[in-house]
Amino acid sequence: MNKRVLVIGGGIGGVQAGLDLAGMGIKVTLVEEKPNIGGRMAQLDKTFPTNDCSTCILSPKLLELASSPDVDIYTCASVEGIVKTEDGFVARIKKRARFVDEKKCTACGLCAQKCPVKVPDPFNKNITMSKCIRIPYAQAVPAVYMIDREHCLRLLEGKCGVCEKVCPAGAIDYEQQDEIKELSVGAVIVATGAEEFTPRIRPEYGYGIYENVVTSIEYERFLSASGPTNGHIVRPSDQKEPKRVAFIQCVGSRDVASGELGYCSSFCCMQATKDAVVTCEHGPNIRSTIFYIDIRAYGKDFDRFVDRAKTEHGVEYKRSRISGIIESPDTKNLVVRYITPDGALKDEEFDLVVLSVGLRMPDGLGGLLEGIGVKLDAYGFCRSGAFSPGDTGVDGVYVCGTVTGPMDIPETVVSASAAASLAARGLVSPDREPLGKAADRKEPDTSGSPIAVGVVVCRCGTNIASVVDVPSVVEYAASIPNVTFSEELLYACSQDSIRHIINKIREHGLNRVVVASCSPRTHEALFQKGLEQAGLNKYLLQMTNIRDQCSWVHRDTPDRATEKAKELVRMAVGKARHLTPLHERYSDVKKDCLVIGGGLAGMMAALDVADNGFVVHLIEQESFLGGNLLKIKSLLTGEDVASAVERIVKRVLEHPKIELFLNTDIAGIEGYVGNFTTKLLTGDRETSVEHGAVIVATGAREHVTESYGYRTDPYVVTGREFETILEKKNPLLKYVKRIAMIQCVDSREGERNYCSRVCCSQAVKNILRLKERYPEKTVYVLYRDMRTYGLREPYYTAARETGALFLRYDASRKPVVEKIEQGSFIIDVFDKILQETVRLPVQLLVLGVGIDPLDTNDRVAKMLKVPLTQDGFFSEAHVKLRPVDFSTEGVFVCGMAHGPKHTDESIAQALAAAARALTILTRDRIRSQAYSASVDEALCTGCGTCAEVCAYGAIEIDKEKARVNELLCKGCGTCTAACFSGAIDLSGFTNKQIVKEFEELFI
Amino acid sequence: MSFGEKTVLGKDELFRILKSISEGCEIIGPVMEDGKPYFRPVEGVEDVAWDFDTTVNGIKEFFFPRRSVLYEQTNDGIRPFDPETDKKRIVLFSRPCDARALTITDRLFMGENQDRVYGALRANTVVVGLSCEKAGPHCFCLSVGGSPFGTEGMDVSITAVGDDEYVLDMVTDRGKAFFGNRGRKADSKRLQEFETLKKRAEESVERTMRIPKDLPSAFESDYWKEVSAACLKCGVCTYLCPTCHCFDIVDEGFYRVRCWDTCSFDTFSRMASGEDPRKDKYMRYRQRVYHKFSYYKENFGVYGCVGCGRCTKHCPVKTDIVEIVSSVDEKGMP
Amino acid sequence: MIGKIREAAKRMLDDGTVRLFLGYGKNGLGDTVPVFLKHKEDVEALYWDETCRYNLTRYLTDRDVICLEEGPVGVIVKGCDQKSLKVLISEKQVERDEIRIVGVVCSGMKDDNEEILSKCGTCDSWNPDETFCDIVIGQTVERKIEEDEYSDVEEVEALDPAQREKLWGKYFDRCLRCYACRNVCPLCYCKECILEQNDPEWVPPSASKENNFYFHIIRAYHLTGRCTDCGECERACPVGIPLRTINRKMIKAVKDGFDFVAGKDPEARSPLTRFRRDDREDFIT
Amino acid sequence: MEKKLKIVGFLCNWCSYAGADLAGVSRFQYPADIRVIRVPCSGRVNPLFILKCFQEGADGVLVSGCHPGDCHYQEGNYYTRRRMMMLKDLFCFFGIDKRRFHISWVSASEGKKWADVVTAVVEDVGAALRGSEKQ
Repeated sequence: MNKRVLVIGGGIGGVQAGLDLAGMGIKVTLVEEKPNIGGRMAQLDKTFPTNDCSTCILSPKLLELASSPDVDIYTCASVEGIVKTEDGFVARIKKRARFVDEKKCTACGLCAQKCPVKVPDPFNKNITMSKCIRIPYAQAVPAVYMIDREHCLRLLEGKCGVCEKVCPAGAIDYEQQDEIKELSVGAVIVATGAEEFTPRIRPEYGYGIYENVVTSIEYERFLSASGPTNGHIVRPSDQKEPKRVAFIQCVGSRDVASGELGYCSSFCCMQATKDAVVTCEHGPNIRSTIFYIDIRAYGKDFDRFVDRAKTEHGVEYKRSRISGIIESPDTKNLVVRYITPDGALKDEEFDLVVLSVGLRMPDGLGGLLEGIGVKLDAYGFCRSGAFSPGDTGVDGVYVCGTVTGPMDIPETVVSASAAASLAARGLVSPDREPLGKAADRKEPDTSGSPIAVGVVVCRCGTNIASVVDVPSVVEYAASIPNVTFSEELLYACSQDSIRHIINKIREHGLNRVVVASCSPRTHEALFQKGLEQAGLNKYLLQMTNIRDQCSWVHRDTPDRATEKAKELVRMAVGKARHLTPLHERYSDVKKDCLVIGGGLAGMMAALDVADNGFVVHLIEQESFLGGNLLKIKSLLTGEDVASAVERIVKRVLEHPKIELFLNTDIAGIEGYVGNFTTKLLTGDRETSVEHGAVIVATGAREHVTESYGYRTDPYVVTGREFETILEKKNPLLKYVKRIAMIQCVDSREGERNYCSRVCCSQAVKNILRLKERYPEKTVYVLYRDMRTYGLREPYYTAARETGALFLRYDASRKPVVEKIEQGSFIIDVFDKILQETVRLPVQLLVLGVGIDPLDTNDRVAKMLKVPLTQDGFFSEAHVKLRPVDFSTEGVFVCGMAHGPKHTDESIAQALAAAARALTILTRDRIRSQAYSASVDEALCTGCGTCAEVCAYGAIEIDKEKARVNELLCKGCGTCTAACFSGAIDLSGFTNKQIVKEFEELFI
Repeated sequence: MSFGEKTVLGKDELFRILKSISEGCEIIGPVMEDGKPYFRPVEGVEDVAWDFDTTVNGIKEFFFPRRSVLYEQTNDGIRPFDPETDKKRIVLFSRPCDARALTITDRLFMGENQDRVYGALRANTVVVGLSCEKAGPHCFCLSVGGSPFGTEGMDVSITAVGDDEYVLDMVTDRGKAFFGNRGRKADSKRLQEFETLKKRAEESVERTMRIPKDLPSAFESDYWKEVSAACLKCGVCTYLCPTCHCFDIVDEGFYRVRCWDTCSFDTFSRMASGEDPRKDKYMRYRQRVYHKFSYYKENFGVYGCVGCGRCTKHCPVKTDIVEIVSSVDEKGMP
Repeated sequence: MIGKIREAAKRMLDDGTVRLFLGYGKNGLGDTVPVFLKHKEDVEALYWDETCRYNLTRYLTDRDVICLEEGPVGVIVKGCDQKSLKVLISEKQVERDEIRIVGVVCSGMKDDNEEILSKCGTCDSWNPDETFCDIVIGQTVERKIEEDEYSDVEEVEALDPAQREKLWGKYFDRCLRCYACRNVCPLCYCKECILEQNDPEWVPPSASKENNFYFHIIRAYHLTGRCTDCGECERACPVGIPLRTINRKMIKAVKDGFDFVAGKDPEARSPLTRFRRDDREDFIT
Repeated sequence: MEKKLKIVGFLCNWCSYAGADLAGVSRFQYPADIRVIRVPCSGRVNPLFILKCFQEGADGVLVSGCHPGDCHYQEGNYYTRRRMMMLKDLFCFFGIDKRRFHISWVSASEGKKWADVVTAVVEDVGAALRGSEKQ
């Protein structure tokens, strides 16, 4: 079997899939059309609902992928065709010429400075101009320039050639040709994403006609601190800050009229909320208004985010469909015409209008996929069955991200991890080359020898040398105590320079190296490798940044830049003197996995881990498997649940690698990533299992309500009970003529201020099933927002078409139910359109009650040292990019333990959690960070302050002393600054090293 | 004991004289700060208090400063750092115990090896003493060889004799040179009055310390553990003590600095290896007592104590050295 | 009252509930001193009056005197001392079951001039917490608690920066670095104070005004969110530095910033080991 | 010409240091008075570092980390925020000019903001020192 996986698409989905596969020891080739990876997320300013900086959280992942030895990244490349072979596939990959040598380019940017051709900048949505040779954005990975072949004078007309002349690295290559490569792979993951809807085909919104109508992605660029306006919001017509900004939702989505786009794009409500909040944060005088149909804040903590937008930031939400936008020609302001809830037509003026554009599938992907037998749906999405997310129907080809339907970032990340676990099957090898061979290599012991610091000052072509007087810095460096060697290099990072440095280390017996050049963030690993090759511990390197943070930013004061460079070198030497060799720690991995919970998510996660060849201990409190799913008959999309559950349970029971513990409780969990011991209690019998990872799939339960007379009247039922009534053709149905479904019972307010995500779809499903059989029955749906997001929207449309009546109510004016007698109720509900209370006589009340977290979560959370949300669900490590990880390493979450979700979402999460667990289980040993906290026991008072502030549970107080688990420590150092006694320190950034670094400044 | 003849003058005249002789000098004298008396450098004689209880600090810190720079690292190498010795200083109204303390620390700092800084400061400073009319509640100077009317360590002694008159006693040549011949010769009535006041002052010393004859025998006694239990190991007693003189030498940037240190502190006797021969609290407290009442006497012939009582008065937990030393014979012998 | 205290101490020492009892006694000069009793016969040495100002909880972490592991220790606490004890428990320096707490009702301590201490006027805990102490001795005192206005702190805050620097400069010039303030503090229990470490050295040991400035900042910072205003440091200071004003500045800052008061709850940790996502941001550049 | 200042900047690796790099890549110019110390997280910044900088003669100190919520280590900067809030308060109380000590949040995408922050900090520190010289 070919052990390489091809990942098509370098957005966050492809990147995550690549990282997970590489983490399992599988080779990956990632193909991206654009010159850089990162996709649309790189264009975003912030991410909801936490307003995290998008670049900040994305960049580390991109760098991690790019630096993985198991991953080849082809940018400017596309997959032209895929052919199925006996043991996999052969892909034809076209690599388009960049005309810049990736190996030589140092991203110094001189070429772009001098390039005379200005072209609109596609990364900034053509808002600003860029050069014909460019890098999409500053943190782009790979950091390599590219010539725009459509505009380059040299390529088109043979003129110019300026970039070649100025490039100090000789990286420009006008002769570079497009290449076709054939690649054999074992599996393919399609993560090509979707594209934004172009609002030009909705002329009534004036996009492309009126200057001050922009799309949401364009607006993201305005908001971005690194965008065209450096984060200042200005409107295009006059570059002035707008005072009134309107966001118009569902542009290109939920657009039944145009037929094609009858689905909801899922993320736009929250994106608009986030952008509106960020807009309001720009100044007290900016007002944001969102025009919407339903606010679909169905995700974790989304409702709270919307509430904060309203109450803390004053964002206005207006429920209305926009009939048109007209520009006032003199002011270029925009008049938005809309229908108010009471049916009146209203005009309101805005300075800027943002169109929340949805997603659509690009044309052309179909060819590639259909070529290998993958079928697409009517919208062009590659949809999988509810019980097989990520599946394409073709073995070895998997999909993730928005190719499968609209979704937000965490769902994309989940689906990517899920696809990785599917693609990994059969490729994971148990006898994987152990990590850390390098660490076994003998390093000479330099501890006794006198400190000999070598200082290398990089000219970076002219990047540093044109501002900083490099020779004088070198001379100065030579005068610093302990510096026994110093010199300048044209490009310290070039291959021959590294070889040169290695020679000098040996020749001069250097035992510390200071490189004064660019940013350690991008180049430290490179120089560290050089030290290793020279036989030195790589942590004896100290870099100082005299380019990005000196020559480039003090261009006008070269003398002061030179002086600063000297001081920076001196400071670096000051720290370097006190550097000590560091070593990563290793710990053996126990190969088994513990899965807590035998519901759908737990079973799927267990199966996936077991299918990959690892033993799973599956723990279930009850005497049976299946959890909540046993109470559901069918899915909205039509799948028969009972048979699916039966199939899954059978597979679990028969799986040779799954050890099942029914009627079993967890008495205690000890240990850390790779090395857990769990005590199980089955009745009175105590057993203990050892395992390397934990997956929490404990699920959730239906909320038990006391509202609307539930439990006191058999004619008041929950949505799920109604489903059973329908399924069993309960005689009650004969009697009942008029049914009211009340949504959001006890939800989205007070202490349960969250959306249970599934109840709207459940109502729609029930309506469709009911009306199928009893079209004559009257159904009222009393709702607050219908949240049939994504591809569930067409079912909502269908439900409306059955004649069911949808009446919206406000949380402040809830429906009032008057019980006449058993099976006869009058509901008073305030109708916003009629502006009056209507009275609905009904015979059956169906309550959408939502989902509650388990009371036992708290206990499990404490045992695993993982946090819960304020609602009581498990809290993942990062809502966007680590959706199934906990901050405690080696522990993962999936299914409704994480929050309410649909069947397909639970399964996707289960597969994702399995993939994440496999990144640990596939290793023989796991490696700690070299930078780790350590405790001086003579000073430690055991007060526990360090443990209190550790986000990773890496510190325990044992016998009145703090003890650091180096495998869990991430090296942030927060504990060291909390300790009063100076008893805990961080290797690589010790108190002494840092003090000695800045002290040099004052000598 | 006294050197020349005693003279008498009125307060106004004395004030004028002090003012004129201190012209151009740095003046150190007792002043009230936040209700408590301290010795401080002052602008002029008019700032000095004439009637004050035992000051919080003694005059030790003007000869053995809390921080003195010994050397400076310069571009041209290491340079000894000397106090400004060309400037004359005058200490006004040192109490007899504090002045006497100088004679005790002189034995260490100006013995075989003269200390550069201490020596210079001693050399350029005239000490004008003021006798105590009445002892304070913590005083026990008589027990250790001092007296409220003592003149040891002074260059000139001044004693108030009532009716705003003062008796001047030129204790040293330097004092005489500094003061010149001032006042009228004290007549026998005055001298008798002086002796009466002296007797009265000595009688006002209420406390007596009985110093054991054989302190070394009590060394291993558990007594020290008991009496030091409440000790906080702070530096109040030693830093306020006019005779305690321990120091540390540290580098501060370009300067090599001598600063006070004390046997009470945890780090005082700790070796580079981490070993500490006096690791327990009682050992440190015992060290303090033994240094004063055994070792110093052995080495320099005097007790390292002048009986000022500051250590007891200011101790945050009222550890009473008088009671502790006096009870050794009774409770402390093994 | 003293009878009951002696009785309680005697009982505890007699039946072995405690192996050591910390209380107040008198020295030969009649000054109040801390006493450490091992035998029931010694309890006559115990005294109780308005000069029992010491916070005896300081000794619970004094390893030269007490090894809590060796057996339970009895200690007399006033309401104010009890706050320090709660912090010590929360910071794992003392385990509740290692000690027997004899709470004594206090109606205000007096200074050497027979004036009631300023900290006692605004004290909200003249009556020790009965749920926390093993026994409480004395009649519950009913009194109106004066609202603490932090006027001492506000007086300083009303000065401009240069005046403040001058004010503190005056005090810190006096500071001898005798560390009485630190050593008397029940919460300064570090095995080796950061000020004594010299690799790196944080503040030079010499007592110059500048060095003392940083010493006092460190002292105040390390007590931030922990100090219960027992006032021992100010009492111990031989040169009259108004240390309580500094501590109280931080008590006020912690109260205003984090709505936290130290010493209320033996489970509560310093607010510097906690955070709120919406903590104040007005000081951010 | 303005007096040259010595301002120490403690920057977290993941956001502020990256933001400062971005300022360079974008060529945003700012005064050369700052010397940056890279630390993994603003939570690593021991308040004693700041004291020590001032004590040794720094004219100003800047601590910069990820925006709240963005911390690479999840919550380090929240602790930083509390610590620095208290420390700054204490400095002010002791009469150290608050313009000499700054805390900022600069993300990896805020190159411009980094340049603006440094410019503002240099101005502030300069103004504080001029003020104290006058006195």
